[in-house]
Amino acid sequence: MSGEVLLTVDDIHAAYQPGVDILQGMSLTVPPGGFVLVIGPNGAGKSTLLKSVFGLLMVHRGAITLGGQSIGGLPPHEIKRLGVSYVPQELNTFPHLTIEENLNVGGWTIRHDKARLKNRFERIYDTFPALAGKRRDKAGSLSGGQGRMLSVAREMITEPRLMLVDEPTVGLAPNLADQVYELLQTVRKSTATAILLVDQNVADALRHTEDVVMMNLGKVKAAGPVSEFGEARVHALVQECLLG
Amino acid sequence: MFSTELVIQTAISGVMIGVLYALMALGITFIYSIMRMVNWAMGEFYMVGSYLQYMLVAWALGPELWWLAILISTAGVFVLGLVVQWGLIKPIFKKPPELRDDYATVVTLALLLFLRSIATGLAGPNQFTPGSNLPIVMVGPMPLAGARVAAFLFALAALAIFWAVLRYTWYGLALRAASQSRVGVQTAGIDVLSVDRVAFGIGVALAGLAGALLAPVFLVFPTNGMITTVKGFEIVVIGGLGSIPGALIAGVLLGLMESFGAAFVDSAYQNIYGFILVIVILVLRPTGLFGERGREA
Amino acid sequence: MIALSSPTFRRSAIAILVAAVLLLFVPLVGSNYVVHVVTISFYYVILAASWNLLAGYTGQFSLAHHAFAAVGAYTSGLLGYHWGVSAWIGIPAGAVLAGAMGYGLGRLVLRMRTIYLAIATWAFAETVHVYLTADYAFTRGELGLSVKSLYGTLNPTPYYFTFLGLTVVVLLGLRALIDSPIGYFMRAIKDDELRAKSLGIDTTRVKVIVFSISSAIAGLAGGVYGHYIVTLTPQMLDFSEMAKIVVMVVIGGFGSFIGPIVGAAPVNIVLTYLASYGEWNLAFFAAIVIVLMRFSMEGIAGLIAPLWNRLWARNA
Amino acid sequence: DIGIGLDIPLSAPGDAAGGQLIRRGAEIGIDTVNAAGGVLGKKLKLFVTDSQSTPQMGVANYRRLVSEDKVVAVTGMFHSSVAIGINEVAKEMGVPTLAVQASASDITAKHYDIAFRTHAVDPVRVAAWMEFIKKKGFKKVSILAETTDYGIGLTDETIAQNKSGNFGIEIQKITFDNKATDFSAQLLQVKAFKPDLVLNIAVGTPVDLIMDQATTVGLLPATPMLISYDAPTRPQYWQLHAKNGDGIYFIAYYSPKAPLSDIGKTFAATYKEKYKEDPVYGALNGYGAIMIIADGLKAAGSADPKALIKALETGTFKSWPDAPVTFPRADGVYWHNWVPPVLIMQYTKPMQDWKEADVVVAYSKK
Amino acid sequence: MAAALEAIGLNKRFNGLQAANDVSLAVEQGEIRGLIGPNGAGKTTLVNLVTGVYEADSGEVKLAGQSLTGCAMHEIARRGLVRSFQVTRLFGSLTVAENLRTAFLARRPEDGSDGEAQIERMLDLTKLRPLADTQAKKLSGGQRALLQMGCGFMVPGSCYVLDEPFSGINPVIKDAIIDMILDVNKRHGATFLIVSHEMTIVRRLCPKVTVMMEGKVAAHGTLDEVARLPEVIAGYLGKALE
Ligand SMILES: Nc1ncnc2c1ncn2[C@@H]1O[C@H](COP(=O)(O)OP(=O)(O)OP(=O)(O)O)[C@@H](O)[C@H]1O
Ligand SMILES: Nc1ncnc2c1ncn2[C@@H]1O[C@H](COP(=O)(O)OP(=O)(O)OP(=O)(O)O)[C@@H](O)[C@H]1O
Ligand SMILES: [Mg+2]
Ligand SMILES: [Mg+2]
Repeated sequence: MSGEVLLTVDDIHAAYQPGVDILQGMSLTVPPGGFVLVIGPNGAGKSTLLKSVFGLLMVHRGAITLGGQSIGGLPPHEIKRLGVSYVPQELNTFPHLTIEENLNVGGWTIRHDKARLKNRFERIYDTFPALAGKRRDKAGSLSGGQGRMLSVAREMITEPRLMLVDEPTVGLAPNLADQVYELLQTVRKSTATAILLVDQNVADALRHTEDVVMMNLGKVKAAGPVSEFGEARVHALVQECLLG
Repeated sequence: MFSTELVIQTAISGVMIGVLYALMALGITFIYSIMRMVNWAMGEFYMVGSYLQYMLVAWALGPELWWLAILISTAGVFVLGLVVQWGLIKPIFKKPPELRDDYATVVTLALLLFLRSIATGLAGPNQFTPGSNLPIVMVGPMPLAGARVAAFLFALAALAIFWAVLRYTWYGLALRAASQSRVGVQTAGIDVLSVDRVAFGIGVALAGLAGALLAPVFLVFPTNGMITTVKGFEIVVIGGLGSIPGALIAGVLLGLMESFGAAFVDSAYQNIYGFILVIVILVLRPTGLFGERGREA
Repeated sequence: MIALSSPTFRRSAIAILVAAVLLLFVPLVGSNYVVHVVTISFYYVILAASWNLLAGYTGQFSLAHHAFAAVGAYTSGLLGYHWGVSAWIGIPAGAVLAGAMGYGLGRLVLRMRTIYLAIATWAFAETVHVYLTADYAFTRGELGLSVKSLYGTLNPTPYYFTFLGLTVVVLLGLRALIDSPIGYFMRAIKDDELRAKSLGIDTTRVKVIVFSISSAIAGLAGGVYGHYIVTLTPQMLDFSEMAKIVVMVVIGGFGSFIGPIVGAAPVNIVLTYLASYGEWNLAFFAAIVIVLMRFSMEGIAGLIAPLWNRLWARNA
Repeated sequence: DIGIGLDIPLSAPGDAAGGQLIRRGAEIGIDTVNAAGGVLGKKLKLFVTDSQSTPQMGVANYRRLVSEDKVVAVTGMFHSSVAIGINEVAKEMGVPTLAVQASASDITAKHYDIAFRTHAVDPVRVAAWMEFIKKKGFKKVSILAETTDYGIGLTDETIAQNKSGNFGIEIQKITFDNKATDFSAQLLQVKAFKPDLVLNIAVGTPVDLIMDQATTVGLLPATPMLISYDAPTRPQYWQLHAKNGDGIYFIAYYSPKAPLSDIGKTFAATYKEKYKEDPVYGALNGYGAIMIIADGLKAAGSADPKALIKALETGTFKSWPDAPVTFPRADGVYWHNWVPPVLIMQYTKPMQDWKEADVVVAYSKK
Repeated sequence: MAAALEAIGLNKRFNGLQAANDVSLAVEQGEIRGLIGPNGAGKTTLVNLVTGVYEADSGEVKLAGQSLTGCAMHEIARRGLVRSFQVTRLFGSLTVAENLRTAFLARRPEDGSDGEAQIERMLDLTKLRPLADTQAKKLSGGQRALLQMGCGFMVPGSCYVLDEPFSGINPVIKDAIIDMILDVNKRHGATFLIVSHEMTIVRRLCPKVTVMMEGKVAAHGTLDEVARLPEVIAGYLGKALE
């Protein structure tokens, strides 16, 4: 990699409650427009990593920089304005708002640019026809998979510089899962969005990524380009983690 | 005894009072839906609103400018709300969510005692009235105090504006979204703490508005917010949390129930009619008439 | 039984009994007034602990608990006043009636949640309140129902021991209940009722049982209290009584066993002592509450939990 | 020092306004006695507690005043239920109580040794307004009463005296919850009844709300209204009723038109100086209670409660009215009960000073 | 012999949307049946109808030949029907061990056991032992799913209805769970109805699958049979299975 980086996470320590560090010296970098996949056993701290980068969790040691600017300690809404989107692992919809209103909230930071917003809406509806058909329905009535779609779609509206995506295909039908990966690729290519993806659907995710970071116990266990991570090696690494 | 005139008069009186109660209910439901906490001190913000109104009218503006006093009182309560939110409520939202409810309950209960006590300590336990120069108005066969009619119209206007803002503005959308998922609005780039602040401010300002409007009608004294708050809570649950039309309809329903009960059954039990309505409606519809229900699994 | 052999039960039982033994000496050293205040504190400990069972453990945030205490007190009081029934029959009768009404109310609010349940139960309490006030001829209304004292004297000492014993029994009983399967089901229901049902828990039954038990305990405490305070007024149903219970439990630690115990007594004592400061007393009280909550959101229990755990860690 | 307890409502749900007036009077009483050298060679000290109108608090306060502050008497009591509750404990603890403004019969009707009172009981007040009704020739009377011991007690007594005294008045009785704020429905019914007089038997805010709303529905000023206690003499009356306060009848116990005793006069002057307004009944009676206790102590010659009780029962005392005060072991409700004169007064001009109000009836118990 | 779990003509409407449209299906005793279909096809709705979360507009559900109509959720569970939720549901303020214990107590078997042995076994299997005393709300997404599964297997049931039980779980532990399902199936003869979007797992576990589309049962057969159907490829798989 030629030195140019978008996101740097440098030796961060983060905790939900004081004294119990979940991230214990985690580091990684994401190049502009890059695609980095984070894998690891359950509870390794992958989601915690994304939350820390997005400012939802207090990082008490280490540094996080985005395009050279330190973002450690900024509140989420400011990080969002700097062009970072976050798709959490849990469903992230507003159950009593309609699909359209949900997407509108997603477009909050660009709400004053009506033309852009409209254009983005059209693209989203093209990609997810299931949502288009239900745009006046409450999000709370969606099926599990439809809700997932909405969570991902909402964060794509702003076409951010960096998307933090936590297990986006959980519960999606195979055709849609494929589409989501392709969509991430499309977003990435068309707007040069870098992607930091956390996924347990390792086999599929590996097909789309460029770099891989394997985490365990809040630290990097192995990292490198995707070519070094065959399915057999991943399996062996996880096995190793689980055995302690 | 059951003359049509009395029936019409009773109905008018019920509707009038119901709409005013609805204003209070709106403040409660608004804060609850955004912050998921019950503000038990709502009635004390009503009380503060009424004191401000009294002071402005009696000492500064005079009875002609009552409407200006109302606007200023409401703004004053809004500011007080911001301060309270900043000092007492905000710290909760930086802590794990499961403790919020309990903390908020106790802190607002304490705030209730505190504000009441302060009012008694500073202004004494006596009643005051800002007075009103508005003439008595005949609505059909029913003579109504001008201040009450003005309060009714103000309340309707406030309800309408409030509804329109929530429905048609971006900020309203953010408020509604924040009421459903706090992480959700954060990922969208909305400053959730500022939403809280505004929501709390607006919520208590609605109570303050009710207090200012009703100051000449129900007088000004340290515990004057109590009854209106009681009605407000009843309406919130009858109408369903988070529903503005629900609050209006439930308010009118409650007003009618009480005034007919008092007029034609027994006025000693006036306050029970509302409670019975609450229990009956909730047994039939556990989330109120217009309460929102999502899928469960 | 899981309950009686569990370490949590054993530890709590030891602590309760040790505290009770120490408290036996209060009447020897305290004035009439001090003994009285501690006696009343026991009453509130019982109310707070039984409400905590309902709200803190089962998630039924009822605002009618003070009403059940009043039902207990008035039942026995009215039986005695109108028909000369002895307190020794009246008090159990009050507890049973409170339990039965708790059962009914529990059924009524079965499907309600959060604030809906809170307001519905509170509406129930207010209904009882207005009734007791308005049916003046039967209940003596605000003038107050005069009740015979339990021991023919109002010297607080015998009442002190009665309430101390009652408190110990109630707390041990609650602890056993919490450590039993029903205790697990209660907490499960509070967290996620649908999930509890899907596991095969009869949530209706559990909720109604808890409602009845906690109401009966409140009724029992109210009954004894009535025969000590001897003048019953509808003020017992004033919302401030309920607010007091809520504040006691939350300050102590909502949903923790120790919470109501460490919350109720201090709150009652502080409130009683502040009463001589007139109109400012509640402002002081409120300020104390707010500062305390800012300091520890888990209440007093949150502050002492580490000590408690260390105590047993060392002895284990 | 010799301690005297003052148990009054100072915060909700009690009538804090009522409590406050009593307190002002009592404090001046203590100062007066101490300025004159105290009693038995000692100074008096006032211990004030807040009953919040609940017997529970009142009783706790009493226990504290007696067992910790060692007071020789407890006075103040404003709410009847508090006074009744306290008397039960006082009966055992032995320190006498002197109720200042609690009117329920039970307080003295139980004939407890320790129970004293200086307030007009229900039958006396009702007798006063029955005389008034007769004098005015009213035939139809609407009673608007709150559903408390106070409201119902007076209502029932009125109905009873109407019958027993063969007044032949047609009475409409409407009761309301004392927490109500909207009386439109009740007042419409009253209006439909077309009464000659409306009896406003409420305490605190409802008194004023009823007046205002009665004006709106057109009952006032055409139909006379009688307020059942001396609320209109409180300082804020004209602030609240600048427009509809004229013509109102009310019960009072004191008017400068009736003579004050010498100590009453000193008090009135001190009060006026201190609070920039004239004293009203609550303050006068609070003051009187302290003076009576002080004199009782002097007569007893000791600070022993038993001796004090004996002295109160047998002595004749001075209070604010120009009439002797005694607490004989009389029959029924008059046991240990001194009844101040009852006046029915009327404002005859807007913003009239209550001292100038007309005394329509001056009733003294025979 | 009656089918272990049988749905007969189930219908369910949500304001204007027919989420279940005359759905019938029968799972034989000891069978492991897959249930697949596009998002929003009505799979979860069917699960909810079967387990009593929703009441059907019409139709009937039978468990081992006995009708469940009018049965409360907990009664259905006590008859041995165990379910999991697609969006994991746990008792957040209870610890991991307490969650397992509650699941055990809810359907405590008659043999008087206290469940501690089962809890130990389940902690090992799910690799949650280090978190045994951690409150469930503090678990990661995958840990939650694991714990929910673990609770389901605390007391053997006769019929398991699992709604996407593998989502978010690490592939290595997935294997362990698959083994457990097969084990329970073999040893207790338990019946399974498993909703999943992961075809590799469906292939390993389920000899037969049912495909739902737009609220209706669209196809039925082995995975390879249904995966060849053009409407399944177009509406669900996106491409033919390799
Ligand atoms: N809110 C919380 N409070 C305390 N601890 C938490 C909280 N959320 C997660 N943890 C702990 O932090 C650790 C890492 O959790 P995290 O969610 O980051 O895992 P993950 O790698 O995303 O796992 P998964 O693949 O299961 O989603 C876990 O051991 C978990 O128990
Ligand atoms: N409670 C409800 N209210 C309104 N609509 C509902 C409700 N439950 C389900 N639906 C609708 O019914 C349809 C079927 O939903 P269901 O959850 O059964 O789908 P599913 O097959 O489980 O999908 P997925 O694979 O995405 O979980 C969806 O369109 C959904 O929006
Ligand atoms: Mg995760
Ligand atoms: Mg589903």
